[in-house]
Amino acid sequence: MNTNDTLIPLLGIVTDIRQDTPDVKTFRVVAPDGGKVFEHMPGQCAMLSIPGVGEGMFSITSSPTNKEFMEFSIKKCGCLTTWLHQMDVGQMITIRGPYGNAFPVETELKGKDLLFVAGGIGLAPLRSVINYVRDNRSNYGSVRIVYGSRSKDDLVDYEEIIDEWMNDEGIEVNLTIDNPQEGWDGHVGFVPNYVKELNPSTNSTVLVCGPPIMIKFTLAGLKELGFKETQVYTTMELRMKCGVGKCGRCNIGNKYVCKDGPVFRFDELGELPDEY
Amino acid sequence: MQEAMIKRAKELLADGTVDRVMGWKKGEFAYDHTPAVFTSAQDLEENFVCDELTSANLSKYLVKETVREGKVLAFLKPCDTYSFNQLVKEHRIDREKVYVIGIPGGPKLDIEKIKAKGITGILSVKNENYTLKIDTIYGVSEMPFYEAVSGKCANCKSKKHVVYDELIGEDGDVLDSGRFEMVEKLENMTAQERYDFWRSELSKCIRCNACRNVCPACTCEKCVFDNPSSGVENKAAADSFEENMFHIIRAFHVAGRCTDCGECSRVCPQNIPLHLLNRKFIKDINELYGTYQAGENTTDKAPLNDYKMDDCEASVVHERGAE
Amino acid sequence: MQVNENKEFQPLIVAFCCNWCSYAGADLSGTNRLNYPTNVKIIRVPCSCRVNPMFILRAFQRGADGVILCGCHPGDCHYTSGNYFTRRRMTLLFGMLDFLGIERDRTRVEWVSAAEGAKFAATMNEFTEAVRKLGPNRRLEDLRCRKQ
Amino acid sequence: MFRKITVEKLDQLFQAISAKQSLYIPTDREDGAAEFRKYENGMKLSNALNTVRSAKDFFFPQTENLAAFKMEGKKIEVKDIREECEDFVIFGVRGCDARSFDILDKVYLVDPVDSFYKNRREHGTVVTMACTRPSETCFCTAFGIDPTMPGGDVTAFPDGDGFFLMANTEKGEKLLADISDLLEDGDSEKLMAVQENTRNVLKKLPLADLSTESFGGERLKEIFNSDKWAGLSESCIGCGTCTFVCPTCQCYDIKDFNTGDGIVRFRCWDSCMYSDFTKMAHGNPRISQLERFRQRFMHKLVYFPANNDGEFGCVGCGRCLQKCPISMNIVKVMKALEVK
Repeated sequence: MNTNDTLIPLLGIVTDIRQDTPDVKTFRVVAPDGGKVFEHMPGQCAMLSIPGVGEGMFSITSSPTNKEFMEFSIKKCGCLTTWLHQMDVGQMITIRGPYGNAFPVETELKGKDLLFVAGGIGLAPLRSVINYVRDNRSNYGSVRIVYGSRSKDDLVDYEEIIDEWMNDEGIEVNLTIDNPQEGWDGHVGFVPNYVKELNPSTNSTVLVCGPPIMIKFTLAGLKELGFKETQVYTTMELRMKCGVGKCGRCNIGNKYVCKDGPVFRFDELGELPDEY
Repeated sequence: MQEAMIKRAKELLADGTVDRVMGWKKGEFAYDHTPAVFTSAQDLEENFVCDELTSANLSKYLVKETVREGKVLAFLKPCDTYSFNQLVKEHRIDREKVYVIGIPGGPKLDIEKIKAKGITGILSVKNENYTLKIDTIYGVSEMPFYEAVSGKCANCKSKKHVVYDELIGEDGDVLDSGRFEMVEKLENMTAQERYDFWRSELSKCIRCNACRNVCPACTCEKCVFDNPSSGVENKAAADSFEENMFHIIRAFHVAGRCTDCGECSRVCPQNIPLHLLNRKFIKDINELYGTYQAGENTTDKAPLNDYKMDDCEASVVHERGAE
Repeated sequence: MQVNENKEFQPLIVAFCCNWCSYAGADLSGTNRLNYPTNVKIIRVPCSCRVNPMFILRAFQRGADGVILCGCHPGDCHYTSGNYFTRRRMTLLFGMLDFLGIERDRTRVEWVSAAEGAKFAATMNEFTEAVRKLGPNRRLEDLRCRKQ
Repeated sequence: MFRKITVEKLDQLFQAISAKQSLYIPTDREDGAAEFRKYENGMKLSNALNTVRSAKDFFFPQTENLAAFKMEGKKIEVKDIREECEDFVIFGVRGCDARSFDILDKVYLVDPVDSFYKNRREHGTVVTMACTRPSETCFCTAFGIDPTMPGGDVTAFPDGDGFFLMANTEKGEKLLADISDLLEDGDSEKLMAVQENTRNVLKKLPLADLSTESFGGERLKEIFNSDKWAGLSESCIGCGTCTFVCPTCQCYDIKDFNTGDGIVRFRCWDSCMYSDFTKMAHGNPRISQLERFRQRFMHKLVYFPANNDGEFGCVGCGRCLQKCPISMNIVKVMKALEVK
């Protein structure tokens, strides 16, 4: 009997749980006999589930260059994520994937200057790309990261940003928070405005992820600066059940986010109906 | 009739009494009329229809319509006025925002009953002295009018309008419908026979939720069967238990509020006699707690919101009918 | 463990007991050393009126062979009138279950006060026997939940 | 070879097939509607044009178990609880339903293949039945289906007193070989006359001139943004009747059921007409019935052809025309959105 249907999940063990922000935790997952459950490319997703609680699509936050484990940064939001936030290290979960396309790190992005724009938990899918780029540094041009959040405490992966990314040569990190806060001497203001202030070179390729409203204004700002839609990539999220374009709910027009996405270039999205 | 309704609707639109008209719109064929909202005289003239095949109950649409700005004209058949009243009573419809014109009721026809006779390719249906002349692509067929009467009209409980602002045609009376006959017949069967009857009926259910969504008494914002936190959420009956569960609870949740409009059975794509479940509750309520007709007025306390010190005990169930 | 082929059928009885009267009645029957079958599993509810028809159905789904609902005597409800509503509700629900051909002896409502420990034990004995005679619940069970 | 089974021998044919594998035929229920049932001796083939539920049930059942989980402390065990599928024959599938299998194939047999569906598809033999009395609700010809040549593994052509049987595939030939001694030579002239007559009726059907020209991937945004949707969807009650009787609706939901002894994960049909279809923890991209209603018809008339070389996701069986509680259906939508 054929047992390898993609709908039948594999198992993973949570070996580490890190509290990133008050409502975001990062989970480290390995296969029961060690190593990664499967290989992926930056931007791809996986279906995580606790049987009886729910199943949900999460972007894989760790870079494929990490050969030991996968990581998922998950915001507490609904039924499943609340459960995940309450579990302890050693818990098994079911996992299937990888699903979706990926950021074109080996094709279109190669050799390009990269500008990453992220808001809040939107850093999760981009972190995979950023670390992939850091590990293959010679393949890419300059790297600039603009990342903002509601407050200092809501910056995901703050320690990694400070300790590793900021210390890398050729990587410029610009952080911002929405409102002034004690102990914060960095920039204050919304991400779209900050991007405009920074006035990045229009040669770079942009990767944006964050709340829909942030994406909308960032795109408008980039266009003002002279960026073209073909230079900007984003990653989407909609309700998913199967992960393979068959259950029929995550479509934007004729594209399924789980299969044709989640990564879209803005000129592609422009051809689709505004229903996301 | 249809002409008089269009004329009156146009007048009321023109003089500003109402902003919209809730009625039925002609379809592709002779029988597929759709409930619709009309806003212009031209639209009314071209598309408004009211005939023997406009059986849909419009009252539930008024929940949505009365949330909108302005006043809406609704044409209600006698049975629809009961549903309307019940919704007013439950504060789901703002009475002030509806101008009700009572129109004579059925008997309405059920196109499926015509098709069940093997008549297919239907182009038009005409009632000539209670003989239906059905023009089809395979020639003309005839059948007695009463053999095609919709199930919901077969045991009409009332031709009286319980609420209206004006009437077109004459008001009728509450009828002695004999509507509990089938319930009684089932009650007199043995438990095994009843079980077999309902198993064969309910196992046809495809859980399309048409019975629930069309029901004027089912107006919850979120149904318990759609709510993952309820513990009973289900989308498809994965086991015969879930078929029973859904239909028992559906009927129970409208017990004492169901006006017996018959929409549930009319819309069931699998022809399950769902109204029998509702009628069972109505019959029990009538027998045990005194005759009660939901929607008859907007003041009486609903039987399940009420009690008497000397109500019968639940063991009464053990003392009735066949085992 | 030995499996006895001829083992007598042991029904699973779910008893919803109101906190103020019937649960205390069950307690009293215990302190009085009165016997009632271990088949009875008690679920304490604040008032008999808390028991939604779905509770009864779900008990059957999850393997109960009989469901009994116990509350304060009419007139004695801690919340004044809860049990009056229960009475109407359950009468209609049981009538419907009967109408669908579900054995009527699988369901019961009984009023048990905090002082009626003996009545509680007697009721449970009697009800368990009645359900035992009916055999396993097959008409309102969920096959997925049947114990292998 | 073109051979015939007479009406008198039909029971023998059914018995011969059902002796070797499960046979399903459309048969009349007490309420007059037809449904596919497993053949038992004495069961009569329905004369109805179509069944209420479509034939997709055989390959894509309403509920289907995917896996079971045993939970113990922090441990999870996954079990494949798939049931072995046995060979079966569906007899009397109309041309519209037969085409619907091609459409489902384009969803479930593309990479990654749905092994549950594929398994059933491999074990099923489809015997189609040519139409002779199409109904006013039929519009399969609009989608290029010829109901007098319905395809499938074997096609049965009724000629009034029997059926000519023609194998179209290897599977079909195998089925016919098993029952060859029940077949006899027939006069094909009568069959030609029946077919000719049916073709003439098809031309006279009220929906014979329904055009699909205005639809397809090219006008995606234009159709999506049409102002007609509001009026079309205003009386939709948001039930799932159209989707559940539809032979091509293939959306599903995946759910877990706690049996008390473990978790069973199953999938079941879902409907894009339901309000929770796209609901997420933090919002819903389709908040009103207009958007959900639009999705269903956009999928059939625009998205599906955009992804499948212009093939539409509708087969014109007419079930939604007959069963919609408020008589709103794809034909009305097509006529309203048509570019004249």
